[in-house]
Amino acid sequence: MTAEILSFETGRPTELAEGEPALVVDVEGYEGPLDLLLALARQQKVDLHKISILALADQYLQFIEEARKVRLELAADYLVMAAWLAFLKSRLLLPEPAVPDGPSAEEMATALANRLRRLEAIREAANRLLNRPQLQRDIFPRGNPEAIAEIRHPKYTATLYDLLTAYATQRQQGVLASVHLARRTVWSLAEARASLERLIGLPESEDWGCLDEYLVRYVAEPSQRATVFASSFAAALELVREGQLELNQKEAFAPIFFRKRPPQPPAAEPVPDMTAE
Amino acid sequence: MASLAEKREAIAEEPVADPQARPEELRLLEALLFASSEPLDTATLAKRMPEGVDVKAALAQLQADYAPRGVNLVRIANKWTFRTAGDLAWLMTRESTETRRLSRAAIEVLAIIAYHQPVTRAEIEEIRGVVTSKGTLDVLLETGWIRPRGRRKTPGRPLTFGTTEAFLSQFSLEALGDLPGLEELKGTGMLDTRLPTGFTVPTPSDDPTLREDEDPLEPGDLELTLAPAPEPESGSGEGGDAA
Amino acid sequence: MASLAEKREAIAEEPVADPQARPEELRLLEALLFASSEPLDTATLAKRMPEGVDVKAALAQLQADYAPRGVNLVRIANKWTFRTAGDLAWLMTRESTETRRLSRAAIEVLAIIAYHQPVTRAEIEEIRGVVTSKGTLDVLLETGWIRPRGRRKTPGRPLTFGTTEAFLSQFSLEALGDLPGLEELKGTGMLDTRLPTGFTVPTPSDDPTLREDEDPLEPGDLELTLAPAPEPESGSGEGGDAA
Repeated sequence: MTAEILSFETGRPTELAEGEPALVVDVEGYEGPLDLLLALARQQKVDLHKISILALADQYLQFIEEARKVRLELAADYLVMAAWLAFLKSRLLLPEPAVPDGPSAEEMATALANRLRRLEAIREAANRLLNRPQLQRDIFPRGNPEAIAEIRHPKYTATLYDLLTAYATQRQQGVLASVHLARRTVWSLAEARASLERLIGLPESEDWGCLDEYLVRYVAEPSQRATVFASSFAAALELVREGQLELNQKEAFAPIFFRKRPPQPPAAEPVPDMTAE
Repeated sequence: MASLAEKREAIAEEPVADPQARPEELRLLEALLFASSEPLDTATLAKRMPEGVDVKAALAQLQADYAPRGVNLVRIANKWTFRTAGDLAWLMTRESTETRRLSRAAIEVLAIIAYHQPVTRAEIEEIRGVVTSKGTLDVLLETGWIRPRGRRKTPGRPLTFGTTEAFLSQFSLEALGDLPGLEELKGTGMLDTRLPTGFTVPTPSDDPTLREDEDPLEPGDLELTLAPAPEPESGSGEGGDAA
Repeated sequence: MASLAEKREAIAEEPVADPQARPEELRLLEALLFASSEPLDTATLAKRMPEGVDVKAALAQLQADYAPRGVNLVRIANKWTFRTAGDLAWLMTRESTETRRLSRAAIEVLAIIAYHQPVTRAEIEEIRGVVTSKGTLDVLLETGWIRPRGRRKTPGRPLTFGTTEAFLSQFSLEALGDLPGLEELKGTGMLDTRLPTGFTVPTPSDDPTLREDEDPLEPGDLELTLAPAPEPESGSGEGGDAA
């Protein structure tokens, strides 16, 4: 029974693809034919129940006609509605055929009136909804809520296996540790001095040598690097003070070079003697 | 400078004068509700109350207590929260941050979703007689007031839309049944989107339980409805509805 | 179901019935203070009030009104704001448990305490060959699996530690004697079979009776071992424990 009406409904315009030039879609701000029809119906200032669909159709067709004089292009849906209304109008004016052919003109008119009433009703409802006190506009929540602090209670877990392996490993380590002597991790000043003195006793130490390169030989493992270098440097300074050694560094953090101090005329004591054991 | 702690003490002394005046559970309830930024449901509140407290009765008492005040206890979607009294809106407007101005199209679509939910886009368009632009739905989804809730079991399996708790909260509705004019619309058959009156009286429902004619959302549906990122709501967007 | 709107109306009527009960300026003040995101000073409040309202008097009245409530009106640095009553600070916390694994060090110490109890910290360190951090013992005390049980009769009178019943239940042991001994540990492969002959594993006992070389705990020992107290209560020094 509503087939025709529905076919009109499903014939709604589709959305424009992007970039496609739009037809004239703005018919004095009306959002679609139904919107325009509703506005026209309101102008009749009567209840939508009692509205004359015939008069409404006339007004719509007239409006569209005038709009087309100004703008040749008019959105298709307005024209579809105009055609449909013209058809409805003719059906309403003609006597009913003896054999009903689809919905009667009366039924079609009622269906249209119902649609208009429904749109009107939802608009009214929307208005009332908007007039309700709105959050952040009329009524407000607590502006400065207080945070609820979370206290976490740790619940520890451990298994018997963890416990026993930890104990066994620990005790065995203890036994092993007592077997091995702890490795001395500090290079004493005396050790450093002794090794430097050994070095300057060698004939090639007459030439400049790089202290860092020499010391690396004594660094058994990387962790000892600091102590070997610190002690050796201190010992080297001591030897310089005693006049046995010369140090040379180009700039801060540059490699330090050393050599046996060459024999010097003013020097009272012969250097090589000092190095002798 | 007087410390806060000192002030607290000064205040704390006063209740001693009349301890009967304020049952402890009311103090606890108001403290919890005042502090929270979100509405709290009865179960959550009950969990924080001492044993044996009738939370519902206490809430009713508290609601009555605060009724004449500038701050009222209100219920939204079965959750309780304090809100400033509605009649003080004129005073509070300056507090208001820029309220989102929805286009007329968006407001209409929102109303249709609210009153006809669960509703598909095609059904919305049937009522309005206009194609709904993607932008309009995107703007509404962005407000958090509507959500896609399922897919209608019809060819094409279109998404069905419904309102959220945030919608109730926004419009100070305790439940969907409080929608203005709902009874009237129901009575006149205006909620029936299908023209021949069906055998069921359509009633909007935001019950997340799917209707018989709804399928659950599929993975990815939520991303789909929200993508592509909504463009800023500009005037030109609304014109597109008539296109 | 009574709608919110109806309730609002009912609310709006009430002050009329008894206008003395709730002077409008108090309603305005509480709404403003409630909704504001920060404390407000008297001048700001006065600007929002109708002409001729004595804001200071109204604030004093409001402060008195809320004094017995779960939410108090407090002044902080000359600005006013609502805050949860100080005595309800506990309500503003949520407790949760989180499962944590004991650190390797803690398990080692625990195992040594279990097998060698009663044992002092120095003795634990001797066995482990490492200094035991205070934190490790604190964590173990927090688990409730160990306890200080006495003081060793040696210079310095160090605390002796032992395991508790909670320890037994945690590790599903009926009695401490069920902890495996040397042969059993070897049997499971946890201990190397080639260990020197002098190597022993003690027969553990958690008999609470003090040994000959133990003195009882002194008053205050229990607090001492647990101090410094973990600070769950952020209460502003209400405890006064330090006194």
